[in-house]
Amino acid sequence: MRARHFATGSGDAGSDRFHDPESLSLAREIRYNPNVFGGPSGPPFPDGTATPDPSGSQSAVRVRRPVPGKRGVEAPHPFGPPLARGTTLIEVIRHDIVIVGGGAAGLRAAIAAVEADPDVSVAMVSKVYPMRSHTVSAEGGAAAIARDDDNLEMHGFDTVKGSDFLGDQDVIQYFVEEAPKELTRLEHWGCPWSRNEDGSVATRAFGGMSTKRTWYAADKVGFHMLHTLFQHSMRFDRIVRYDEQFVTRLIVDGGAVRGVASLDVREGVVRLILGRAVILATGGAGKVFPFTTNGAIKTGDGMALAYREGVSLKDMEFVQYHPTGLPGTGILITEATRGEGGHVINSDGERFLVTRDYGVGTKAELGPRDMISRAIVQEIEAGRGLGGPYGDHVHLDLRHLGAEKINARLPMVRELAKIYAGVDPVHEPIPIRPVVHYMMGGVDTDIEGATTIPGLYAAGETACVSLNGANRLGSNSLTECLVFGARAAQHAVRYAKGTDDGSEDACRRIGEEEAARIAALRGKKKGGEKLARIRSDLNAIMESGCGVYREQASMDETARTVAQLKGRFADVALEDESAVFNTELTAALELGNMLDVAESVAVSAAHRNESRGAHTRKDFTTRDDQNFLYHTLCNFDPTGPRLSKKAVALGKWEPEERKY
Amino acid sequence: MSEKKTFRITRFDPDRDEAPRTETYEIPVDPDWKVLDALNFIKDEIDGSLSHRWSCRMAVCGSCGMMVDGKPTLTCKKALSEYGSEISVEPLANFPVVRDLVVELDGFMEKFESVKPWIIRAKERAVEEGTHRQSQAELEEFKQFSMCINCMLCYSACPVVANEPEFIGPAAIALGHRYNLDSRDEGAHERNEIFRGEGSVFSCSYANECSEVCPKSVDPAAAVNQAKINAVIDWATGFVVTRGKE
Amino acid sequence: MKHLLLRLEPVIWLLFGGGIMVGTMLMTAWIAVVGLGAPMGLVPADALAFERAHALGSSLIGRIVLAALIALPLWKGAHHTRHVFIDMGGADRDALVAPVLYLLAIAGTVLAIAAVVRL
Amino acid sequence: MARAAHPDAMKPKSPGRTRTAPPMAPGQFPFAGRYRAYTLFDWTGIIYLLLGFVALRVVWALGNGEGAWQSIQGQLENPLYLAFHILSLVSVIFVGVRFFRLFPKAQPPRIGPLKPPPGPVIQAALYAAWVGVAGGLALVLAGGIF
Ligand SMILES: Cc1cc2nc3c(=O)[nH]c(=O)nc-3n(C[C@H](O)[C@H](O)[C@H](O)COP(=O)(O)OP(=O)(O)OC[C@H]3O[C@@H](n4cnc5c(N)ncnc54)[C@H](O)[C@@H]3O)c2cc1C
Ligand code: SF4
Ligand code: F3S
Ligand code: FES
Repeated sequence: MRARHFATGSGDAGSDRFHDPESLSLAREIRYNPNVFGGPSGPPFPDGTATPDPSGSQSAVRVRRPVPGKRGVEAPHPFGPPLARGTTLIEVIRHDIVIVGGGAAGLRAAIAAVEADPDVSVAMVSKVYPMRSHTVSAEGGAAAIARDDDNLEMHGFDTVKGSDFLGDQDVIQYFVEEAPKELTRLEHWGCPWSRNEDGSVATRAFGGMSTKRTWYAADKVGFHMLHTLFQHSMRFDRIVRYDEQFVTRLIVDGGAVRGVASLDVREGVVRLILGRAVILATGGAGKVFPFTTNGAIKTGDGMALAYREGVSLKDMEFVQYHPTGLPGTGILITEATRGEGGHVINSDGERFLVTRDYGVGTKAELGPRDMISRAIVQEIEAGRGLGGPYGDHVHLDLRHLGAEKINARLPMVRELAKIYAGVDPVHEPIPIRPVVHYMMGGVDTDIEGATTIPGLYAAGETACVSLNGANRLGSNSLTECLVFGARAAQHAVRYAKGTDDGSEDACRRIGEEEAARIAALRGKKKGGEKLARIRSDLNAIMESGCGVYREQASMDETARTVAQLKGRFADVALEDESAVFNTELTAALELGNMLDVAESVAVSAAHRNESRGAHTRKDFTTRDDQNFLYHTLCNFDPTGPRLSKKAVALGKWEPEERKY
Repeated sequence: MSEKKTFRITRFDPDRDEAPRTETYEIPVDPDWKVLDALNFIKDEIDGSLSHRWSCRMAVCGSCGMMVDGKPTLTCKKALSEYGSEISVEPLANFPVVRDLVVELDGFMEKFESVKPWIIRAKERAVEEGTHRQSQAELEEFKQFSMCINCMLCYSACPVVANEPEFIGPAAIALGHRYNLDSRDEGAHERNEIFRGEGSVFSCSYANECSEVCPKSVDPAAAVNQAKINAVIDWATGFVVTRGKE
Repeated sequence: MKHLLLRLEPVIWLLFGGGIMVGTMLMTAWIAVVGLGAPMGLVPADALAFERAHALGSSLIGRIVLAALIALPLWKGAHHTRHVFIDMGGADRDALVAPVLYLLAIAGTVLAIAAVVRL
Repeated sequence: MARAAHPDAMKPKSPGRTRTAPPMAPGQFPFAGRYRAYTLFDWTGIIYLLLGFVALRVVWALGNGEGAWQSIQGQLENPLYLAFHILSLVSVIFVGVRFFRLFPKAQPPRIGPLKPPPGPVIQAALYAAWVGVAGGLALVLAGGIF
């Protein structure tokens, strides 16, 4: 079951394969320790932990062949013995496939890669331990048809319509077909899906879905999916984890991607993790906004990495606002609350989604997110909201569901509401307001997850394969991570088999450049502006220009301000000089990424003169298929982002008015 | 933001400090803050070199565990108002300290992996065969033990972990036990052998502190002690039934 | 030694569990009557007179109860005392301490059986 | 958290390449606050050991004949023995109460086809058994029956 037989191999077979472009390498690992700035080694600590091994930093090249396998359980540490502190080192580690990100998409990709070929060697690089990835916080469910009254056609159409006809229909077709298989796999791997009476997997209703097709495990779906994937991935020796490694740059040389440069957060060194294909699965970028359901790690790193290497970011103007976030913290109250029958009410206790015309028709609370978010904002602007210390809000009322149903189906919602809003949904309504939730846009990929750089793939929230178009339907994205994570990996394995390793010298040069850049950034005292200040200014300007409702002037203003912020960021002052676990440094790197992403959001938005899906303009209130039925591509340019268009793949379903 | 509180925070930078030291910060606090908000305030506004882990700020990613006033605590879950005007924040007990409030996780990950936390079946089920049937009752049997967010508070509270480096420890045993109880799994015997091996479940002396501090009500103490009984039953049946070695 | 200990762990644990459960129940009565009641004169004097005591003890049930009453608490005692050592930071000497304690319990068990056999 | 934990506590098999500070034991461990009950629970082990051997002495004396029996009865009146037995009684009751509280949740949800009864029922049964066994034995010993 596990690829044990590689663990002991010590022959030279691997090095022969090294230059053989046809075959996959067998977990080859090359380490270079140029010992650029060899420093004095620190005194050994009283407990003797990690006594520096000066000899470790002397040898120039070390080739290690053992499968880095089980992270020190049976095999040596993938990074080898301790190194002298103060050494700035560049190590080169080689795998076949490098996956950046350990969320649902990254883990599924890793598993799919070893499933596609058990010999392939996969590096799983993540800036946090995979079980901390923000997939963990997804609550409501994952969509795939499961019931007899459902079919692919319906799921497909719901998704197309939800996307406001901006989703690519070939992608959607593939997605709905694969979705049930992927969720079934997850069931086989141990995901504790909630069950019907007869023991089959239960499904619940979700916004914009025409029937119950959202699989759930109470209201901790992302948590269970992530842990199931993570634990399942541990079966495979060929998946080597590099935890708390912050990828700071893609290594692109000779027209193809060759791997990544990554900062070892623990050690403070920059390392090259090379592979023939790289899959970005770094999640979304909600942290660009002040008020978001996203966790601290969702800073759009993957988008920025690809963007800076010349890959387009697609449809960045579409930022999903989730209607029900807790004021103050932005913590999400899942859509499943409405799926289970919760009501949204205003200060008069009126179910305005039913009583007033907000375009959701009979779907009422189960309308799509963009519409409900807009309805809430309009209610508040009409003076029918409730005031509070964190701004105006409306109420989500679950009281009529009763304690029993809430405890069985929505235990986490109850816990979150109690802890973070101080209300018990069994007895009181929950204060809610729209909150930034999800980036429909992302790294432009084709249906294979491939980008325009050979060997570079993207999947999950960081990618824009054009499943979600202008508005994602709730519960489609977890499934998307699985479906397209797997597909990207399968393609990447095929690609890796047919390509070569490229020039290691060139990669090393880029790595050294990157190491120098990061060394210069660390503890950089000059300038004077605090990191947190720039970040909060960025957040504020994004909210004012790219909120639920948008206008030309404020969007232009946002784009300008973000450009200025980039200038200010070049002058940021950092005080932490330590190499070890320097979270100020990582925060600075993240802010750099956020600025790039923010700029592309603002610029892309300012050019779409229509209202479509989540992109709602006060000055252009209707959808304009004549002029804007296209994907926006945004490309990096030192002088400012450049925009271009990409056609939408239409098919069976012709664009029509989106009315529920 | 009128109230002020004093934080005594453990600092340790292996590049400079011989040993951990304590630094004191007095900051204005908001009545709605959790402990984590105060740490983030200190990091953003006062001392950018303070290092701690956090991400989800909604008690589900498990990264923000620390000792607050000497007790293992999920800092994004615990309200500041529950503490007095002086609060001590230290890195999780029982773990080597990497830096400031950041502890070494790899030891935990090794234990975590050692219990084979995945579905083991004699024959893998094909996707075409569809999902397993699992009754709600069968789901209930292991559900609770699958709620662990790997925050490691239980390891910080457990007296046996403090003294026996080999002990697999509460969360990892709970995880293995979760798979043993899953009606879809057939690997209980394999895991029971691990449970009886080095760092065995019997090292636990039922201090129950793990369950006291668990922020997700996983009740790892129950899991560990149930695992003991199952490990004994499995051991005893070994004399009666001969099992084919894989 | 460590290996052997590991292999015996299930047996030890069962005896320990028995010690807590059965030992505690039996001992409650034993202490109340033999340890405190009789010496303090709270129990009728003839209750523990030699003939009656011997007759009770030498019955089959009596022998079993007495043997359990002595031996099981020893196992709970040995196992928990081992944990006391570990809690005090003695885990590294466990391979030394544990055998001594369990040998004590084994010796006590053998003697307990001898004691009831020769009644 | 003044006390150090085992220096290898939670240390990975191959430590990371930076110097780490040694692990500290949890605050209050082992004698104070929230660890007190647990520590006492373990320390009763010493009392149980002694208790077992004292009982062994008594039963052994019973086997030695009437003289030895009288003599041991006399010795048990010694205040030291009395104090020990009072301490033992407290310990035994403490162990019982703590253990019977923790016992129900240590039952696996299912052993083969068998399902244990709900926690409170197990606990009630344990207490009933305790009262029954201890009470019954005490009555027998004290001459109430037989
Ligand atoms: C609160 C909330 C609730 C949600 N609920 C639902 C729901 O009910 N249904 C649904 O379908 N979807 C839901 N979503 C959306 C869904 O959870 C996400 O779209 C999905 O989890 C994204 O997964 P991912 O794998 O792409 O990224 P993530 O899970 O965010 O993982 C990103 C990974 O990339 C790594 N990484 C990032 N940057 C770097 C770097 N520079 N170097 C190295 N590694 C890096 C991170 O460490 C992490 O491991 C929800 C989202 C949120 C925030
Ligand atoms: S069992 Fe509880 S305390 Fe332990 S790691 Fe899991 S969630 Fe945290
Ligand atoms: S605290 Fe430790 S001793 Fe056992 S019951 Fe929990 S694992
Ligand atoms: S920050 Fe995620 S658990 Fe606290």
